[in-house]
Amino acid sequence: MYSEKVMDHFMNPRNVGEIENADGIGEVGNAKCGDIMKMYLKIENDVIVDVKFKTFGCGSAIATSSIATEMIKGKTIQEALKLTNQAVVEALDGLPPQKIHCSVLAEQAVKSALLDYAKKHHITLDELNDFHPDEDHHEHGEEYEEA
Amino acid sequence: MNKRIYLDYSATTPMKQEVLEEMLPYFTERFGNPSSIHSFGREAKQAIDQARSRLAKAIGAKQDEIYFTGGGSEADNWAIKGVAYANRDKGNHIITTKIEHHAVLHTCEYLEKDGFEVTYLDVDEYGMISLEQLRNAITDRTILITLMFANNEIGTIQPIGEIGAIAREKGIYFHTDAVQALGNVKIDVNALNIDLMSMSAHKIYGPKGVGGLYIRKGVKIHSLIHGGAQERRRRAGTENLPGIVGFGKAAELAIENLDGHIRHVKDLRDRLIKGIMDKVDYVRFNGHPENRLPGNAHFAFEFIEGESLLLSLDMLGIAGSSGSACTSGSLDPSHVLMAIGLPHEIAHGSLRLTIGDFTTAEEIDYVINELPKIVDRLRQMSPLYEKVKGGQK
Amino acid sequence: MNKRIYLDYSATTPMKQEVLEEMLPYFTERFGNPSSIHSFGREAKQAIDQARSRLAKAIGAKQDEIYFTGGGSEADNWAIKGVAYANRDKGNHIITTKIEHHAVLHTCEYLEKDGFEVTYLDVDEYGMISLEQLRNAITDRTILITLMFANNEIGTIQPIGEIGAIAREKGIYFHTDAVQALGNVKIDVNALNIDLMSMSAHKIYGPKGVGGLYIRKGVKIHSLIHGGAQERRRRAGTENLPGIVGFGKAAELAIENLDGHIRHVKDLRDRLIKGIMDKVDYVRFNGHPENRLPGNAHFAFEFIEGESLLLSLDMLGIAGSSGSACTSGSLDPSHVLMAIGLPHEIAHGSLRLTIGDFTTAEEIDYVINELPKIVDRLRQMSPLYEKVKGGQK
Ligand SMILES: Cc1ncc(COP(=O)(O)O)c(C=O)c1O
Ligand SMILES: Cc1ncc(COP(=O)(O)O)c(C=O)c1O
Ligand code: FES
Ligand code: FES
Repeated sequence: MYSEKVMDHFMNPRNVGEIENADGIGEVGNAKCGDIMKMYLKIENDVIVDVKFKTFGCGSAIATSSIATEMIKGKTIQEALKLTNQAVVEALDGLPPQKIHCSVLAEQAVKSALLDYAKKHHITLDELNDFHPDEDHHEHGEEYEEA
Repeated sequence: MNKRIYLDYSATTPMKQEVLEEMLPYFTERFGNPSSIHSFGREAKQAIDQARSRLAKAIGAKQDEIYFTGGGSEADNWAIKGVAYANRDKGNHIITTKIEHHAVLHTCEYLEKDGFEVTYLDVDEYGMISLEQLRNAITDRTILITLMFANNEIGTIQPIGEIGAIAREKGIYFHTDAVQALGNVKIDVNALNIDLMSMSAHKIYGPKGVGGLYIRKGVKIHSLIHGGAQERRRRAGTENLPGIVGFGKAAELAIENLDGHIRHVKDLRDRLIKGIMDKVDYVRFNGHPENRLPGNAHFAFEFIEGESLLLSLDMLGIAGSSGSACTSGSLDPSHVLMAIGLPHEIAHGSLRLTIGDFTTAEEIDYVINELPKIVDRLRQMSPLYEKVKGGQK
Repeated sequence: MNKRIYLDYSATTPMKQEVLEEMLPYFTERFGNPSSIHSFGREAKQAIDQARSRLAKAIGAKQDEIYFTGGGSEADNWAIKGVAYANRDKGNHIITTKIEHHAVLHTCEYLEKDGFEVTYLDVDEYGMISLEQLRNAITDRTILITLMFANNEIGTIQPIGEIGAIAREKGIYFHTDAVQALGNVKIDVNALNIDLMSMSAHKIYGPKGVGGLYIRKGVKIHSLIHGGAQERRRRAGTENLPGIVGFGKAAELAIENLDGHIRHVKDLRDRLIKGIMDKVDYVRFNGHPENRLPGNAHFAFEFIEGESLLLSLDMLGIAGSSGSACTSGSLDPSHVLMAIGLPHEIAHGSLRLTIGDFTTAEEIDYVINELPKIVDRLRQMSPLYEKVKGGQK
């Protein structure tokens, strides 16, 4: 059901933890739905020098958080803003259809952490003008017609 | 993966060697169609008759009250739709519970779209229905009570005898889904006043794809599968000969060995529960403390999510489940855990470990040793746990 | 009884050794529930996927258009009731024939009681429908044509491609019961414009109690068995894992070896027909001379009755059938033989011998030798024969 990449990131997640005095913190999802992702960023000169995450969720939620941290670490804010859930899915060699929303969650966690950073530092990130992390991210994949 | 520990006996069981051996000749040698009148057909027919009498004996029924089906789900669908449509002239009201298997729930929902009214009884925190609520739900339009014998997720066993007595007193048909109960609880359909009862072979070390419906003589019911004259004209289709033979053997073994089986799985189950509850904090034990399936242990670990727990266990070769196997494709928390009032976030951290005849004490001890470490690892990653622990590391 | 000659392959087939071997591991070792997410479940799921793709390949379908059922009868019931109820808003008229299997006929009769209208097409003396009658039967309320691919008694194969084309042109769903055709005729559901197709494993050297329904993508259909999310939420119930694996293997073997199989059974069948027709008087050969199942031989011997013929054959170890195995419990002459216009007294003397992969020329020669003697013996006892022969003995 899961690719080797997913299992690797699930069993050996990169960058788990918290950052004290983080420059930006994002939290998306909710416990009711069985998933919360929390992302911590340390940013120096517009570069993400450190990132950590904590996730309550399924295997793929943990794997997507883990790989998302790898994908933005060392990147500039502008580069990190370009992270899409499709890129996360591809980097993991695919996800089952009903788990795509975990990758959406990962994208949103990164964006909300950046938004938090922007707010704290009174800067505007135009890319995030339409970003509303509280939107219902639960798009549970393919539905079959049933009688 | 070197060692594999199967603790998902409620999802399905491996077949016993004795069952396989009994089935084998019927695939390639004694393969006749039981409806044929030649010797191949007659020996097939005899094998079916023997299986039917074994199953009848296992539940205290008469041989001609046993009907073979393609599984437990078909039996549930047949019992409920069959009784509903055949008795529509008497009423359109059905009583069931909120914790039934989907084969019952979705069938009831289908009937609701076709003009039937269904009352879904509540259960308490242990998964028990209230007999008083049941009594109050009965109207003069009620034609069927369908209420599961034992729950597949949390293992709770309902007071079937009392429910049967109420149904009998009111002259309402009583169907029970005994798919999980068969082979784990002593069942006598007459003592318990059961009118229809669903069973499934693959939960009692028999083959998959074979089930049975007990129908008390005189019950008015339509067929679900029309066609040939098999099963006393009530369930068409060439009989699954080896499967039925296997079901008969499995039922015989289950009944012969009922006490030994219960003792074995219960001892291991209690050892598992104690081991886990002693070593892990923030864990709830679900289902009824006494009235439960002997092999069922059901936990909810706070701050973590069931799938990641299952995957971690699986990496160590331990097979468990997070609710019913049928629902593991779904992302919603189980309807059973909602019905017993578990908060969503806690329901998500549920783990069902079900023990069977092949489980050993060594396997249980291995799980007692490994599971707490996994829970701990996942909690270390969880933002919810962080809050509770106040950030200590 | 020393030798046993099985000539009832249309009733059911013995399973092939290769099929059994493919199934065996799934009973006791790889026994997981395909819905479970652990390793036992995943290996089970993979096995089901492989079987599904083998079956899809055998009929030119896509993998996600194949749904496994508990047999051919369930597939027929599902297809017909499922389409009827899901498309009731579009119409209530169904077209079928007078020679369908009971799984189709009785389902249609059930629907008639529930407000549907059914046209039962006639067939000619060979068992062929008329395309013109079919065209004329279509109304703007017609939602389904259900018309069997090949008849189980007399072996006649219908012009499925032409029927499919008409259905497609009129925008009506076309279901065909291909239980007898699969493995005996090349089938491509797209070339033939088939929308739904019923199949059964035990007619193609696979296991009993497993069937399949092909459902073209986009067809509107209700479920027959509600419950768990198996089979893309359309057919609930824990999958018959070994059975499905066996069906997949049997389908693969059948397709790989289709030409060889057809040649083998047809040669023996023609040898049998010639042998019998040459040696026996007052015998009719039923069904279509060319468009028929390769292994099907169907005779009607005048002046004698089928059951006594079958019993006499059985005493010699020869297993045949007097019409469909499903109806052999009944005393009425077969509805198929009535439909082709056989007089009652002649229909009663019918004998179906169906040949399969394990049949040998020696077996056929033995039957050619013994059958005429039996017919003669029974005729000597028959008051009808007496009249014809004018009392000579
Ligand atoms: C034409 C036809 N349709 C349907 C069936 C029913 O299939 P099953 O016996 O698998 O239910 C049969 C055989 O019994 C058949 O010959
Ligand atoms: C309580 C209960 N009812 C019905 C079923 C369905 O039985 P089957 O899988 O044989 O269709 C199951 C198991 O899946 C069950 O646990
Ligand atoms: S976090 Fe909800 S399914 Fe993955
Ligand atoms: S003669 Fe015996 S059944 Fe009619």
